[in-house]
Amino acid sequence: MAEKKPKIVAFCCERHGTDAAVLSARTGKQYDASVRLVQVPCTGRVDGMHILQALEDGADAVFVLGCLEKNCYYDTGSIEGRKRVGYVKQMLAEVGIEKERVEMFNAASTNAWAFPEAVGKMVEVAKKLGPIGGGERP
Amino acid sequence: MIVAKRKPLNEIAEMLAPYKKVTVVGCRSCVAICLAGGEKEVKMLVSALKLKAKKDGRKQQFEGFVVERQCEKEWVSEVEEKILDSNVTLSMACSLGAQTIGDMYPKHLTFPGLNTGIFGVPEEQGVWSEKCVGCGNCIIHTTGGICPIARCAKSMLNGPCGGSANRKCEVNLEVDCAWAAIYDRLKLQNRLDLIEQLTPAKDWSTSHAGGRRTYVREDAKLTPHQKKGKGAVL
Amino acid sequence: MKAKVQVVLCKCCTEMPTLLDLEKLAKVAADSDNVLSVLSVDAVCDGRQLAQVVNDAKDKETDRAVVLACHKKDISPSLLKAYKRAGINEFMVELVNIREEVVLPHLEEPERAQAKAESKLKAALARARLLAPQERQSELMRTRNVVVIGAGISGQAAAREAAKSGAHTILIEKTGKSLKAPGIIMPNSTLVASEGYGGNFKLKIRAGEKLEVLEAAAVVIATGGGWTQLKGPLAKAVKDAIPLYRLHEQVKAGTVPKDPIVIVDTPDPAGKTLRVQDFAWDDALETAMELKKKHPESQVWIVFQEMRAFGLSELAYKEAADLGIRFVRYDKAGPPKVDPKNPTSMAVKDFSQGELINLELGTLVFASIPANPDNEGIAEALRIPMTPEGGVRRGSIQRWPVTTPRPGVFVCGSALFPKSHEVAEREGEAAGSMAGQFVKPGTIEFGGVVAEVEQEKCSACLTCVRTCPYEAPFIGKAGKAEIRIQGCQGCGMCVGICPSKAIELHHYTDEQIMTEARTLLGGDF
Amino acid sequence: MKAGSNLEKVFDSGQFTVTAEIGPPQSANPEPLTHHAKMLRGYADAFNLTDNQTAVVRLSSIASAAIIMREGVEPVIQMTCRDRNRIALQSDLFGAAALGVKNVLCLTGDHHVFGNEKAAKGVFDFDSIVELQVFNNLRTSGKQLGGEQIKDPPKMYLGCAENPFATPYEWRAARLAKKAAAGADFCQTQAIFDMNMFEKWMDEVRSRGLDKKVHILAGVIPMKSAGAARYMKNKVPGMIVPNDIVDRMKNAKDQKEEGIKLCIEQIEVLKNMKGVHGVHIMAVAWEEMVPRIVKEAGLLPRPSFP
Repeated sequence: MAEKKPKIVAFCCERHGTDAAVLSARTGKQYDASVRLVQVPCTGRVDGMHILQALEDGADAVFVLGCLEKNCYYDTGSIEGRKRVGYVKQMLAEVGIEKERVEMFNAASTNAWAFPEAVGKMVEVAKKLGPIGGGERP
Repeated sequence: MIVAKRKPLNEIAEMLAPYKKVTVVGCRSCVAICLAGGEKEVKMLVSALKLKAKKDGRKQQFEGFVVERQCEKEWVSEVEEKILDSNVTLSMACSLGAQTIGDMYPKHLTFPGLNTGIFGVPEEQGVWSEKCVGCGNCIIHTTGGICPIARCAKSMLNGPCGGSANRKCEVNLEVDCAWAAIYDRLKLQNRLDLIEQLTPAKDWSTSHAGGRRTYVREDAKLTPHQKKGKGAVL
Repeated sequence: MKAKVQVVLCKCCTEMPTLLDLEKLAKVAADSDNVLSVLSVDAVCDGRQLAQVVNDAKDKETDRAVVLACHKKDISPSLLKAYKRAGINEFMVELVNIREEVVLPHLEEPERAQAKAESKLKAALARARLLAPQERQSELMRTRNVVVIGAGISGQAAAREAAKSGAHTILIEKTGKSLKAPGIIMPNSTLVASEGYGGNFKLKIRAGEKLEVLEAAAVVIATGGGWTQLKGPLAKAVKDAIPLYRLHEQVKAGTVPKDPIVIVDTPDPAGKTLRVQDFAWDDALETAMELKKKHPESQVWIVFQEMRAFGLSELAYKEAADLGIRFVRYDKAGPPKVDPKNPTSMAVKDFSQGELINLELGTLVFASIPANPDNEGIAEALRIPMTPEGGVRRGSIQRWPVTTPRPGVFVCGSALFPKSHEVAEREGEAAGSMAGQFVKPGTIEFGGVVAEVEQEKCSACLTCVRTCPYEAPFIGKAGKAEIRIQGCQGCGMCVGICPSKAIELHHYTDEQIMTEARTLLGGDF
Repeated sequence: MKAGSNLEKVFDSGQFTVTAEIGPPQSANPEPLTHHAKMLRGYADAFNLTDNQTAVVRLSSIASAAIIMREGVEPVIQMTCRDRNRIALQSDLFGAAALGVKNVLCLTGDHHVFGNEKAAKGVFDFDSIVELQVFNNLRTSGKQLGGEQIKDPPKMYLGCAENPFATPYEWRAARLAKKAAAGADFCQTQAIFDMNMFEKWMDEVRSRGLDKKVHILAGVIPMKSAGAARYMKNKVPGMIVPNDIVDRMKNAKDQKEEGIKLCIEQIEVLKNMKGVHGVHIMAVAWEEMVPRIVKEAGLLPRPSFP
């Protein structure tokens, strides 16, 4: 049987987040294909509901990548994003699901390492923890 | 909702008698719905106070305004000029509204026009009854969805006292005995075993007994970085 | 109405044909619902091929497109324009960055890359089915006024530069001092309130005794530093200490300050808010050298924790040392101290030598410029944020360093944080230039990705009003939130936080975002 | 022995127990207490000292207990949850035990709207069942509610009250079960006039085996007049007085005498009722009748233990 492939969702802001991901590819960085990048205009657009729904839909881990907090394109968007992620983590902890399945990262568009590093961390988490509830993947 | 009722007109008139210019501020929220401090009540009160001043031979000016929610600064600031332009503001909101105005303009006098009573529900048109006392630790899943802390005069936790007659409360024979209601509800739900279990002493520290309470949702709070203008941390 | 989708596969990315099975990808597209046309082109950014693509869209009467190509920012302008000509709204084109999200990062895993590309295509199709056309709108600016607040060095520079773009400049100056600058100068005036948005502001200005309302297309904040405020233990101990600019005036006027002259960075050396940029070191070095050149006999000390001079000004360190100016560096463990009972001497621990030095104080000068206390009122009037130090906070560097988070409001000079004369002037020019460019078109463009409130669901809780950095949401006449779309930047923060889920962001609806994520999760790779 | 009180000993000996009530005065004068103690000594096994009954301010029950103990009479102090929070209740229990009190009756308490301080702030930190749990835990494990371990915990014989005539009737025996589980050693019932209804309740009590866990003292009240009967029927919540009893009082030539007679008859019935271990005579403001009732009901002499 083939090794189970983790499923990671990355909500990336259209500004620094996506730009950092694009730059990493342009500079030849390779990362695990498991990541599913979903663009949002700003991490402040991310709703805790999106993250939880992604976990429900089979994601093993979800991360949100936004601008650096002090240099957010939408001024305070990545702060909002961080707070949303924080609340989801708290909820997960309350229902006994590992909160490290959800993470917030920040990057500048020039940080070519940021996206692959985030993917690497989350893949590691997903591999360590396996699917939520331990069930077979659909 | 928060249920309040207007103070007796005489009491209000007496409170306001020494002041020339009175701004009455109502609220469109809970107190409007419980017919205590909405636009209509404010207008009627202003008329009544004008009549009373006329009858008593006092030269007073009354002007009424209503804001969306008096417990929030943003709404209150809509009538800021009117408040500061008066000698006293009569708040026709619950005490939360009156205290918000007071905290915003500490030099200015703000008096309560309502008596704030209960967290209640409208049982029928014109009737509100208390169903919660905000103890901060809800247990109604164990009592058939009926709160004995609020609905029993003695906040009994282990069933009705010996004064329950005809399923009414000994303190007020108009009011249903909370525990009789709980018994019926649990019987209906086939969960009577719940009231046979001993309920231990309640931890009141989550209630007002534990001191003034503040609830914080960290993820909703604006960080200093997110604040603007004067609100920004200096 | 049923969606009619055109799928375009761009072969441009060199690795793509070797890594991915394009035919298979095209088949996946062709087999999907709503797809009327699948087209493979060598390079979608090539004009002729693009023409072929839009002609195909016209022929097949498609109403939307999914384009698998590269980064949006690289191809979208020409692509969207072409589609627009074909009658397809720009928001009906779903771009998939197959190059940088699939091909380049997964070169070593062709099988997974193929599966991921197919999944990406399916997700884009799913999203495309949910797209709706959005219209951009524009509004005429009622005026081309650029209002500059503060007529100091940076403010005058801003007015000069803005005027070059044809803006009418109005300088609001707090004092009554006479000035030379293009446009109107309003002395003894302050900004007290504002309404509107970038392009069409209404400013309430107190001019002397009168309150005036001024229309403005853009605002430049050039309030400068808080020149008169010196707070901290050193200022308290040495009553006759002076700020740097006062020393500069004395040197210019030929007055000889009392020897020895000690220039220290801040009156509060052990304070928490010390930042390198808070000191006008260029000016301090220049003034010290000018003094030393005029009066070689005078003793000049510069006491600092960290020093940074801009660009070539760094050469001044050596020049100053050669002139005999002495430098003492300290750290927070050994900050300079003055005993208030003996204000003629300062003790400081030399960080590099480790020894305690006692400096005689003839004249004590502070190089720091405190934040201008007026900033608070200005920030309140324009509803913009401030720094913890009391400066105006600038917007994201991606929007340029002289912007504030509010579009149409620019900032320069020591209003941000203390600057030297020269830097302040350059920044003033930059801000003035940006303001000039901002008002030049005479119209404001907005719409597209903007938020909209579903009023039946709104409970007027004010959460959006408080959260939006742009003052776009407000409570309208109906007592419900509304979005002033001229101010809406399309970030969606209000949408993400609305407790009643009463706000939706066009082009990034919950359904669109979650459908995309769900479809991607459905793929096996 | 849980507390070693006289009451406990009488119960344990299996004899039919008699308790009565002494109402503390509405004053600071201990005289009435001393007077009643002297008068009633030897006619009952222990005497209840009410705790501001019907929320009327009276001399405190613990102080009253100390006073009657000087006369060689055993007290049962009533402690309601109306006026004291858990700090005061536990503290007063220590105090009572230190004074030598060995019986305590745990009550939630009449609501203060019935009393002479209607504007009071009721406490109700506990209800009687919580109070029983806390006191029981104190005597058995020496643990205070807050968790603190107490060195010399109060050893008390714990009583409770139950009203078979309050609604919901069908749940009243279950409530006694809760009290038994909470640690009650004995139970005083509300005054009984409707013997059929009481019998029904006792059926349920017996079927649950509660009479084996808790000593049941059936409550009786000698009535002074037909007016008193009507008052109790109509005005006292949770009291049921059947019409035939009201009529019997009304038609009697000497209503006082009829009241005493009725009370004695009731005791006779109760004496023979299975599971009833004694009577509690509540001669409110008519304490002087207690010796006669006890004597005529054939309950003398009261047992004594060396």
